[in-house]
Amino acid sequence: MDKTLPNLPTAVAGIRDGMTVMIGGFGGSGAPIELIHALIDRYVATGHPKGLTVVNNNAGNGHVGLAALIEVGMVAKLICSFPRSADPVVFTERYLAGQIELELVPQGTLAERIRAGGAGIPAFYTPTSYGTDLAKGKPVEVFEGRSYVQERWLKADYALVKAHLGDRLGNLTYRMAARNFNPLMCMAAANTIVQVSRMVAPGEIDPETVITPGIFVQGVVEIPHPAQEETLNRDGASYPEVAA
Amino acid sequence: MDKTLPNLPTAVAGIRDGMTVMIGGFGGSGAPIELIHALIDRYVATGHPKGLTVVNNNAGNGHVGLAALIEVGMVAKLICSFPRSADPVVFTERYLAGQIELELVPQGTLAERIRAGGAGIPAFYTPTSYGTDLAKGKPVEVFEGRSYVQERWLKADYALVKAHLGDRLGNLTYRMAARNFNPLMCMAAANTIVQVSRMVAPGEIDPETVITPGIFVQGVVEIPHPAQEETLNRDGASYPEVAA
Amino acid sequence: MTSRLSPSQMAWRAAQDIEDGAYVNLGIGFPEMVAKFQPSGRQAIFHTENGILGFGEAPPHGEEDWDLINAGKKAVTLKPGTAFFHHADSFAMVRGGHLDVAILGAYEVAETGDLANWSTGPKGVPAVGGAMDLVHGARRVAVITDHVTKDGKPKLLQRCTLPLTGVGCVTRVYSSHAVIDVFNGRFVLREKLPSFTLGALQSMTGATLHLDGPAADLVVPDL
Amino acid sequence: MTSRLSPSQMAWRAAQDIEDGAYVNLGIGFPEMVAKFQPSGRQAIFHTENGILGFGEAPPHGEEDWDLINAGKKAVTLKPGTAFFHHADSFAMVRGGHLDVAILGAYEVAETGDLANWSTGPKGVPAVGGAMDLVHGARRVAVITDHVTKDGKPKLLQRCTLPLTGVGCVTRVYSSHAVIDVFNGRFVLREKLPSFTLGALQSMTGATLHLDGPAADLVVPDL
Repeated sequence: MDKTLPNLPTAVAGIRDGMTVMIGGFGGSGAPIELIHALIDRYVATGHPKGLTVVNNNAGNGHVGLAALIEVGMVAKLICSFPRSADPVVFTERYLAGQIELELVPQGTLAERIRAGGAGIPAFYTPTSYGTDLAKGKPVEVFEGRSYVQERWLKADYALVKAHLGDRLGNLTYRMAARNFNPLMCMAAANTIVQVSRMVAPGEIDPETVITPGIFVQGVVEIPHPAQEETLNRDGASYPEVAA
Repeated sequence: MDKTLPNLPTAVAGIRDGMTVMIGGFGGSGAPIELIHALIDRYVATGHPKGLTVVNNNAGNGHVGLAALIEVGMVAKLICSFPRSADPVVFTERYLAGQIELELVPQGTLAERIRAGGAGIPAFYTPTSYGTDLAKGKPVEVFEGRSYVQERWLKADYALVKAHLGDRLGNLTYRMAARNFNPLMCMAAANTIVQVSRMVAPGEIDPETVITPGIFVQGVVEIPHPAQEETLNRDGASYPEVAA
Repeated sequence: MTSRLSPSQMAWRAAQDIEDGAYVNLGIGFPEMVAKFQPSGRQAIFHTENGILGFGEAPPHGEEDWDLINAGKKAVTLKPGTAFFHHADSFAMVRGGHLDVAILGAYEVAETGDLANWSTGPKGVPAVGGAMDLVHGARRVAVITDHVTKDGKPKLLQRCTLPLTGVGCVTRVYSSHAVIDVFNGRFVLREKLPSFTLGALQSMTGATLHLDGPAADLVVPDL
Repeated sequence: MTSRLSPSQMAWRAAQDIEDGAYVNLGIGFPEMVAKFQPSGRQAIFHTENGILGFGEAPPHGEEDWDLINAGKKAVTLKPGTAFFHHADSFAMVRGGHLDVAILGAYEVAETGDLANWSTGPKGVPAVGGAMDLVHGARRVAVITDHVTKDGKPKLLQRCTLPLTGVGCVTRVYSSHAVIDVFNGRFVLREKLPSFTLGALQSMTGATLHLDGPAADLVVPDL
């Protein structure tokens, strides 16, 4: 079995109009910039995919990565916890103009809904958001004298994930706090596509230190020296690059 | 901060009559034999603790570890998935004589209930056990056309856990399949007491490979070269040892 | 002329349906033998409930590491690419539908796909383990079973009489006499031992065997 | 004579209540400053929502690693004993009640313990982050806040007027003028700036300040 993908265009070729796509990362850490940009390349060349529902903690920063995906007009709906950043202009303008739908989810609930999607748990109860506007319309139940809100699983057609080491079986490790939502999204998507900084042979990752076992991964593409969103933004980058 | 405990008697000193105690392990792998035997020593010396509710995947094997805990009469109720083993005579006799209560839980539901206890999720839905005797009396709800059973969290007063490396902050690693329920039980108990094969200085465990972060641990005792239940049983051991 | 398949032969037949790269959980007992019969050129990845993916076969006697066991508490070995994880992640793989195939034993299977394999009734000590999770945990849930009980009574029935493990979960049965799919609440006969007529097989079966084209010959090697 | 505490001084005061070895989450903004003011001899362990326990202070400018950031997207550093984990495990720590202290900012706090700190109303882009989880995530949920708004209106109220972050969750308020506990649906004044009379403080507060013994002087160093 070999889940290695030869290049970025192949990696994102299966994503179709209207699909739900989870994108890993918390701010820029763990954001699969190269996969996102490959998806933008496809859209620029073909007009597809569009009308995507994207799941991410944030809503992009500056004009690269997720922000660029929104800016070119591929995203119909965003499910996130914190659509603010140092430079949130792209999402903000589209949201205020009614051009993009927002489902705001508390961060821990977002993480748990994604895990639930991967773990076959269709619903669970959490104290989070009880008594707030974000609980409106959701079932409430009392357990042991305390009120809890029922939340539902989140699944996706695709997950775009950034990892550190990977092998052809799909086993993954992450780098520091770039782990964040990535391992959860691997579990919750029908197709999980991962960019890794380095491909290694099976067995080179100590079985004790595998964070995402290969069963949750469908494709792996090696992207050495991946871009950091934070660095790109400090350099004033935008994507697609504007011809000078 | 130093969570190091000086010895086994200190480690188990806080467990009182009637408490719920989670005990890690799957069969013998990951079973904290020395902690269990220290608890038995206390009972033999003082008559306490007794009337315990024990959560474990199994019900003991032979006459050591969990089986010995049951055999000396400390366990009033067992919550487990599979009360059978190569030599299940201790539990079997007490169960058939009505001397011990059994709550049988499907294995994946048991794991998820323990995780839920640690994660502040009072209830969740699972397809497991729907339509079976083990779902009797539990709420059923339909999500997306399929029926699911509502299950509740499991928490404990104490967890007795076996890990491999530990540091004074409570960070832990495990050894191979001895991981099993141990990290979950660390999360779900008010007091998690861990025996580790080796204490190391903080920082010696790579932060990427910590399986249980110290926040889930209250005490750590070093037990080099811990006994394996399987090996003890092959040697015909029993605990407390019968004077020859 | 084969009059019934041995457990090894049933396991061999089940192994022929496992694709290269499939994620597979094999139940304790007979189903564990399936691993031995993978067709050459194919390599399945085996999952065990107690937190290992991609483990290898049993070690030589005396070289067991009792921290490296499968759900049947038997010693296994590492292979390149093995991963360890805790029990909640393990059953996330199961419950979340990430396995391709689960192969289990059975006391009874109903034409509805209901399975009974965990309890023979109120006597004795009940034990369920991971069976109730596994029946909801794979795209294909197959059963390996003798076609009839030791007393000669059918194990394939209209409705199960023993306590259920799961409702409508079984997709294929590898019996000692036939390969039978469960589809739309009916048993569909795919293969049968050539030495048995359809009528003879039907008389050993507690529910109607339907045909979807002629049943192929169930041919397995001597094992 | 101090007429109001600066954010640094409020953070300093909050830091005095954190025990050695406590697990602490500091909200984005002013609360982050609490880490700087740990009394000598005590060491709290800081948790950040994005999956780090036991991180250290900011690195020197130019030495940032953008994979090593806190929930405010600011670069942090490793310390011996740091651990990384994914977002679900991180919020298991929060929701599961494993934190000792969470310190958050506030728009409004009610005497019921209700907190409003995520939305100033329907205008603009709503954003919640981890605030709604954190208010249910710690044994002590404290707030650092100016006692009144920039317009001089009370932020401590009988009932919140802005959208709630959580119901009955705040246990202590460190304001620019006082330290106030929330207990049984009442504000209980523990400490106040010596330059303010109880009456003066009450006039700046939108709900009754109760006393449980005399209020101590709120004394903090120049910072």
